[in-house]
Amino acid sequence: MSYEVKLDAFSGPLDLLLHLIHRLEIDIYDIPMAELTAQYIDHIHAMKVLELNEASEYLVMAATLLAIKSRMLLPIHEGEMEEAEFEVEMEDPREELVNKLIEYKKYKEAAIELKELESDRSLVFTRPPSDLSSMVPDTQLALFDASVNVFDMIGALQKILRRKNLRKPLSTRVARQEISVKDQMFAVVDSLKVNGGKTAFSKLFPYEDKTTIIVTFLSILELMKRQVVSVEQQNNFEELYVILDKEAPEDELRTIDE
Amino acid sequence: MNSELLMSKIEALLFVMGDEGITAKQLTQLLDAELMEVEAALSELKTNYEQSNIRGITLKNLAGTYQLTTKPTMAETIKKLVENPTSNVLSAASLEVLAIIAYKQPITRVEIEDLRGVKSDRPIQTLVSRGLIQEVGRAEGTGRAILYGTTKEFLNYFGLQTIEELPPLPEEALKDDEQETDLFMTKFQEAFSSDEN
Amino acid sequence: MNSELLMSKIEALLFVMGDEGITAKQLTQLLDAELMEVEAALSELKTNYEQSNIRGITLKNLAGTYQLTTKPTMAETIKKLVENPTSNVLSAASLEVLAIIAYKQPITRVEIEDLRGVKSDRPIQTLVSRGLIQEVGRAEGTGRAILYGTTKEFLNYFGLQTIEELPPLPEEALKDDEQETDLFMTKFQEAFSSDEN
Repeated sequence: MSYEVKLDAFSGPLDLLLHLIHRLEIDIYDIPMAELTAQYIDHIHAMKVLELNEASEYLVMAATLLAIKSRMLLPIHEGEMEEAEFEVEMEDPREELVNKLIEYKKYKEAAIELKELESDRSLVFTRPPSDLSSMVPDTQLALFDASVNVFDMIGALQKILRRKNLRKPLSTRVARQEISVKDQMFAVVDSLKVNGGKTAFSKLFPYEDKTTIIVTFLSILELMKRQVVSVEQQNNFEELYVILDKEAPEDELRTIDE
Repeated sequence: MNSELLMSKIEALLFVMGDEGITAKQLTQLLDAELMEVEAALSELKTNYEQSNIRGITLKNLAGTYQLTTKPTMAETIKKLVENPTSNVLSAASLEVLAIIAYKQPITRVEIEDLRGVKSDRPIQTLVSRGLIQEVGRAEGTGRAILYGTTKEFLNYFGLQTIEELPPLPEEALKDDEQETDLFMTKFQEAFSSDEN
Repeated sequence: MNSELLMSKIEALLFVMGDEGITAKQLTQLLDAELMEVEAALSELKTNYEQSNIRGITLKNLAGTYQLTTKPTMAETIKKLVENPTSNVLSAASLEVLAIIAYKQPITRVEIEDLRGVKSDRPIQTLVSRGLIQEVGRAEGTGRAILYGTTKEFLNYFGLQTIEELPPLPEEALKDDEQETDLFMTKFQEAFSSDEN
């Protein structure tokens, strides 16, 4: 059988075993070792990009499975065993593995519940505390609780990051939605017309924010490509001039898909 | 203090404290009110937020402190402000490690790795740097391994008031499992004894 | 959109924007609504805040930017918050500044304020006077802004031998978001200089 298996689809050999047990509809309390071992080994063959330190853990598990399988195949001859040995043999060779799988499964399921909580919580937003520092004497500002430790600093950083996430985009993203290259092509054409069909390149950028500057630049490139405008420069290091080559390019521009 | 005034003062304080939050006890001190009054006002405020359609905010108890938050139904609108809202979710491996720590704390790295059957130093490091777990002590014995536990940020991150609010581990299922194992072992032994006879 | 829903969405957006506020035009874009609708909703919200006795907050319009603030009548209550040593709102600001300096040193005040999104000169001053941070040099370029770093007292305070003992942060955390734009601007400028040659 050949199918792609991604390493990061499983968080370890126990996870892979649980996946196989589920997929093969195996009774976890009565694992057919030969089948499971074969499937497991197939899978780790298919996992091409095993990282070295994790590969060893998957291989150790493969060895464990093979050992259990072979112990189960050992014939038990009547009367060959001493009483004491019999006690040892009484243990199902699979028992330790089964216990491990069951214990691991508990936490894997708990992790799924955490995932749900994480996703519920991500729907709820809060705000930074108001800055009240102007209302107090300096001495009170850094009055740390005696129990403050380095982990509290990490907690403080997490808060900053959450807020930053909310803060940064409004200026960039809303601005980005505000103007499109197409809109800006019209704006460039308009300002060329106002200036008699020719203007200094730098005059076309009366903008403060980077996004608008970038969009304006892209719109000039697009206009050049469409031969609506051309750019000329008399000598090195002199000002670039943008010249409107078409008298009424608006109709053509209106047909552009954004 | 009349209850409307108390509610308005609580709203103002909650607003100012933002994601820092404030406890009911702190509110009693600041407002010179009884705990019962404060709790009644908090609960009435919450009802008011929840029942009013023009309110986009509500009251939540996170990690033991009261905070104003936006209502979950506002998420779509607010996410328009956020570049990539899902980029920061925890990986499956990190969540597994975190689940183990949350339910078995304090716990060492070796115990975690034993449970998962795989090295876990990287997820642990991620969780420490995300402020979700921290060192809470050292194990006895040689090596004095670091013991990990969850933080207040953990509660905040998962929207919990206290650690007790975590859903219970599937212990019930486990008990059944154990019974089944016992049953299995009995049958197994029977098979053997009959072999013997 | 019905006007109650619009009001609740506006309240939620105003709330998360904090002291930055938001303009009516930005609201129309985020909510996909007409300016007139938005302005009507804003005015209705304001009336609602002003007329309800249980509200401690209200809506303020400053130079075209709308923001939520506490009502002027709440000033006394908020002053108590500042005077009360058990409220952690003040040390929280200092702790944030300290955390940024610890992980990003050497760093200027402007960079700190950029990360936090609020003025930070006072917390910086206090941390200097507490001996937890110090001037460690000057930034290049005009202005030669002061660069801050942590002190030996800082290590002492947090029980660290060296600054490397701080738990590591995830790599993407606190990274400069403007890198991409800057990269573009660099290329943009390069393209021009080569054009000119």
